[in-house]
Amino acid sequence: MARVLDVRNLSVTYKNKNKCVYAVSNASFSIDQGDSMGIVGESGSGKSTMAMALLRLLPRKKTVVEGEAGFLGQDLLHISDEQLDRLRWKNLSVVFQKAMNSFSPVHRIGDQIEDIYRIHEPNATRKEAHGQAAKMLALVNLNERVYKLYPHELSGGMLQRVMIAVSLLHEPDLLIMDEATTALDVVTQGQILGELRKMESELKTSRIIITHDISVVSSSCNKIAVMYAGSLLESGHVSEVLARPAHPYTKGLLAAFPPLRGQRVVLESIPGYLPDMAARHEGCIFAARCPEAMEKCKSAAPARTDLGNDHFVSCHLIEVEKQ
Amino acid sequence: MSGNYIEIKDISKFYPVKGSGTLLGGKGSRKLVKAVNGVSVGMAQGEVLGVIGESGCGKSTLARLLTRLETPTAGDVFIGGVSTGKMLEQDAKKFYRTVQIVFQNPYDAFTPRDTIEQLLSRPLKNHGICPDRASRHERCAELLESGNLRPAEDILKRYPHELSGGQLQRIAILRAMSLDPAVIVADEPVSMLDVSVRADIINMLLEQSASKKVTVVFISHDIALTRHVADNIAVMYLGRIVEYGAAQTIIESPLHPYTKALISNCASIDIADRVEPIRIDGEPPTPIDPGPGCFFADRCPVAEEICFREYPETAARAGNHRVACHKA
Amino acid sequence: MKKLLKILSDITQDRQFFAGLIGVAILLLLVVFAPLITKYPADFYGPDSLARPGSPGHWLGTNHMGQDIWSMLVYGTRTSLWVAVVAAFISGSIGLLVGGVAGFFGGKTDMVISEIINIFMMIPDLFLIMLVVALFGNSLTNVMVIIGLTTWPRNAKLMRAQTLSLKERVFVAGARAMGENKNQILFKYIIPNGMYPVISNTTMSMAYAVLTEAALSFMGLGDPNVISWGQMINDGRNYITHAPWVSVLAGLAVVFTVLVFNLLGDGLNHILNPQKLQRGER
Amino acid sequence: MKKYIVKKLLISIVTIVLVMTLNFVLIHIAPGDPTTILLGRNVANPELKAVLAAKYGLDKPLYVQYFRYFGQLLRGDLGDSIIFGRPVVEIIGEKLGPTLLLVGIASVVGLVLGTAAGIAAARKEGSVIDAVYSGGAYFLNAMPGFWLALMLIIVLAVKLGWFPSSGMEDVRAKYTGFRHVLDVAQHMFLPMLTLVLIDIPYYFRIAKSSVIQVNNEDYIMTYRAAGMSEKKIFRKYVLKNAILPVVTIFGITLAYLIAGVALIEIVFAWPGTGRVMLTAISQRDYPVLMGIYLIMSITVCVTMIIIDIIYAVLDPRIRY
Repeated sequence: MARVLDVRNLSVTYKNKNKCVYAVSNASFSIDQGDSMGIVGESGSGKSTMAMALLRLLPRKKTVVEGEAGFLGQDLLHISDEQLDRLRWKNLSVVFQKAMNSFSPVHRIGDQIEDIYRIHEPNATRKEAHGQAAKMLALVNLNERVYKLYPHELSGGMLQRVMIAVSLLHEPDLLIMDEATTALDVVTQGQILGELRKMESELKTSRIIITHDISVVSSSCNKIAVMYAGSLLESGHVSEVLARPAHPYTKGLLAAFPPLRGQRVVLESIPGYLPDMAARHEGCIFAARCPEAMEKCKSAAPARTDLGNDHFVSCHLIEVEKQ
Repeated sequence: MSGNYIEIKDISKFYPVKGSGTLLGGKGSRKLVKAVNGVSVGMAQGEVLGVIGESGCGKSTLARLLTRLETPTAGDVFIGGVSTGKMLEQDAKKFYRTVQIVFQNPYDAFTPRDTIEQLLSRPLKNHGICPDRASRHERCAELLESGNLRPAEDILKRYPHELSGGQLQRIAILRAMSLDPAVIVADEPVSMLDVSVRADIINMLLEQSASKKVTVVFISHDIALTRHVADNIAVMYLGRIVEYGAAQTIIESPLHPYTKALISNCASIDIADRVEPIRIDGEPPTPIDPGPGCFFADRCPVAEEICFREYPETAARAGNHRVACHKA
Repeated sequence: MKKLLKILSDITQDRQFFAGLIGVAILLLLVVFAPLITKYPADFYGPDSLARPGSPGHWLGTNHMGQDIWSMLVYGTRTSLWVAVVAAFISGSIGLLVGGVAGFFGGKTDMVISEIINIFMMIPDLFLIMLVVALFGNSLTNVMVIIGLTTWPRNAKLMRAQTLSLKERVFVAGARAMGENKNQILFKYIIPNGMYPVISNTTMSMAYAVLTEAALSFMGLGDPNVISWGQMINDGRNYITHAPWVSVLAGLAVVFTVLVFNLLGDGLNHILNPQKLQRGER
Repeated sequence: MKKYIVKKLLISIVTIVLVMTLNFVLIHIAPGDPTTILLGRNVANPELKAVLAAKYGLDKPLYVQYFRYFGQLLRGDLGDSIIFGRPVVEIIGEKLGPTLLLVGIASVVGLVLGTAAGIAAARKEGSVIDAVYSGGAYFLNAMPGFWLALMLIIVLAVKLGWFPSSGMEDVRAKYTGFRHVLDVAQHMFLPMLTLVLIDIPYYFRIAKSSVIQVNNEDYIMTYRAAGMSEKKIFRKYVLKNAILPVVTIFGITLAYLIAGVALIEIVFAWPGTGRVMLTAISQRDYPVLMGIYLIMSITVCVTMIIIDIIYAVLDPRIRY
């Protein structure tokens, strides 16, 4: 399978007059064609910042982005703006959380879709744009009647569907969804995730879903990456990571999540608080809250260890085990 | 069902639709939003009742009705056989001591100008629970200790913005508990908090209510979590309870087509547990003058002619399971 | 003590507020020490008329009646500040009350009151002020009261918005569920959390009052018994070609005072911004 | 849409009724009896008094007087001027033209310049341009219009002699045709400049903040992520969304400008309602003052309705 995205040592730092906030440090992961990866993390984990950095949508004056992000043979983080603009939406598109604000309120939806379509097809006729849009709207189970409407005439769920249809206009290689279904109701979310899975088999699109909800990942992705306080702690196939979590944080997260069926279990919280992101941390970022922390965890950062079958984890416990 | 400690009887809340009628109060044709539309359900003392449903189903209005933040258009709630409507007229403070609420957003639950001690003491003082300052201080410290908020003396001096969401929500629960209520309504109490701290809040709520035999109405859109905490679950759709029963039964063998769709669409973290979601078409309509048939009829995959004609009676099934559907 | 330090650091952090504060201090010093820092009483008609600034004894010159400009400016400060404070107090109080009632009771009361507020905002109030002052006589009291009575809508609008949003805040619902009554909620939660933006807006009303008073005096509707900057500008108009300093200096005094109040208002707005207190961000 | 406009019309009518009522109330609560107010202090002609009493029904109960007064206003009878002895409507009618000419042009120019400056400052937020524009707007906002007018006269008319300092035309020259238009334009420049300058800060402030706000909206982020050029994003999406709040304040700003124009007309001896007003004030000619107040309020109301309709066309969210 062809590799679509290969992120190496990505770091993002927010800078202002008084301090630096290390929002993402040294994150590495990769996505193959047809993969769907869920990046999970709690607030402050840096998951959205990472996505925005890959899309180069962070304010340039206030952020420093380091590392590499190989995408179809180019480095997303280092190509020129013009080169990047050629990739945007054609090969790489994004859906944000707030469906209600994803469209300009004073322009018709169809007008906005056409504008976005024409970015890469400047000579397209109105009919062509409309045709492609109708095709994508059908894919997300929407009547093409929405084409003539204004955003306020649609519900949040419908708008989010339109947004997904728009993101697929050029059948991109990679789609990033940043909490795109979080604000929706259970039924609407379930249906959109179902439609996405169906569609991916038709369009050969790879997908990254960024969410705080592991159940969204488990039901719609084949890979998962777990982030905590700016660090990517564990990644791998959903079936493997959720069944045999290697990192204590992943284990903790899973223990805090109630299962839908079967035996009721006792839920457990992870004690402690997020570390200060404005400080550099010598050891493992999770050490202060880790129930299995050792002396070493406080002084040295763990390396990314390959457990085979694309399962990676950054934890001293694993390193010890392997030796 | 008359053996229930708490009995919600046929409670309703209708609002006039904005912009219908005229400024001068036009006659007749005012449309009504029937946010809660004849809800009846009972709870035993110490029971946890889960209420689930999508946004707009009326579950939050129900919470506000139970705590009398809204006045019901019709119906009443009885606690230990006493009408809360009457209780409010006779001794309003007693009512507020009896029924307490925990809100969704802990960051906004306290006025930003007071310290935690001031915030916790105020209800103790208003309700005459601790008459003098020293006893209130002691009680506040005890409360924090009982909720694992340590060091209590230090936290008492803090302002709300200096604490984390999880700490604030625990304080909100403790404040509600400090009045010794019979019922606590928890309206999405953890949905704004991170997963890793949710468990503590839930466990604390359950422990505190169990030790004092407090009945809990747990309102949530998170179905897995509701199953985890609730003894019984009521499923709401457009202002009505469409299905009610033991938590396990509702999740594992639902009868109403809406409940079935809802649960099949609910993602699980267990990958072995992938269920094909049941499609229901359309968006949930608004509860403006619904009926006369079953409110779910136009989205229902199994609806028949009768479903559009009359609203189904609520029928009893095995155990305490009840469902309002012509086809179930 | 720690709190005090925090407040002090907040004040010096916001440059606009700090500048405004220094400006107000200067104005107040002028008002209090007026007799000490001027050589002549304001109503002293000296022998030198239209003396240039820098003339001996009159460092800012004199007007056509031989009055010392510096003395007039200093005593004019008294008039302006007095008008500003009283008018803004009236306008702020009415605004607080009307807006508070509209927001707190909501429903039809709110609908009617907010339409009334909108209507009053639409009417050109300067005409009404002039009409009333002309009818009722141009004493300083009338001027202050009528400015206060006509400029409340802006404050009312703000207070209404504040109350409406505060009413929806969780801690207000919580207080109700804790059994607190309407009065307790109004005085413990709504007013303390809602009044700061109104205070900062009232500071801006002071600027507006200064401008309006100047305009009235300019039109000959000021109180003839007090020194007013607007009156000075009007007097100077006739000598604008060869003695422009009379109008220029009086106008600069107006600009300075208005700027000071605007800076103070904007600064207060930053410092007391309720958003800062909302979610724990500092 | 229809409902929206009907509502706005109703509110305008209520506004005008309110202004009329205020006038009526003032006549009756002011010191002195109503005839004196309507006749002027110095005239004590019993015949005239009787005529007035009959006209306004001053011997009848108050509510009858109110409705009579109302009826007269509706018929366009604003009473007679005390000093000129002519109907107020006539006097104001003659002078309204120059005033509206001045206000009309100035408010549009102010809108365009203020908004343009606001947008420019917002697009370069934090730059030198932003600082200069914002600081300038802040100072202009603190200046009394009539004083600013005097300062412009001192510099541009007296010192530099570029423009005439007063009047609307060169009376001696008696120009006709295009030369006349040019002459009026030259006379109009300074008063207009003053009005534009005091108008600018309002539009500047709101335009700047709304552009900054729209720039941070999610949909703008979407277009950036889609690779749309900044030029296109700005021209098509930012501009239309950011202009809406500017349109809404046009009415209120106009009310402010109409109040301010009287003083500026006085400074420049512009033959508009301002000078009538000054005379009316000094002679206590109340019918004229009330007439000006009423007519200016009506002017603002009519403009507001036009603005509301324009707004409804621009913003699809209004069309229910």
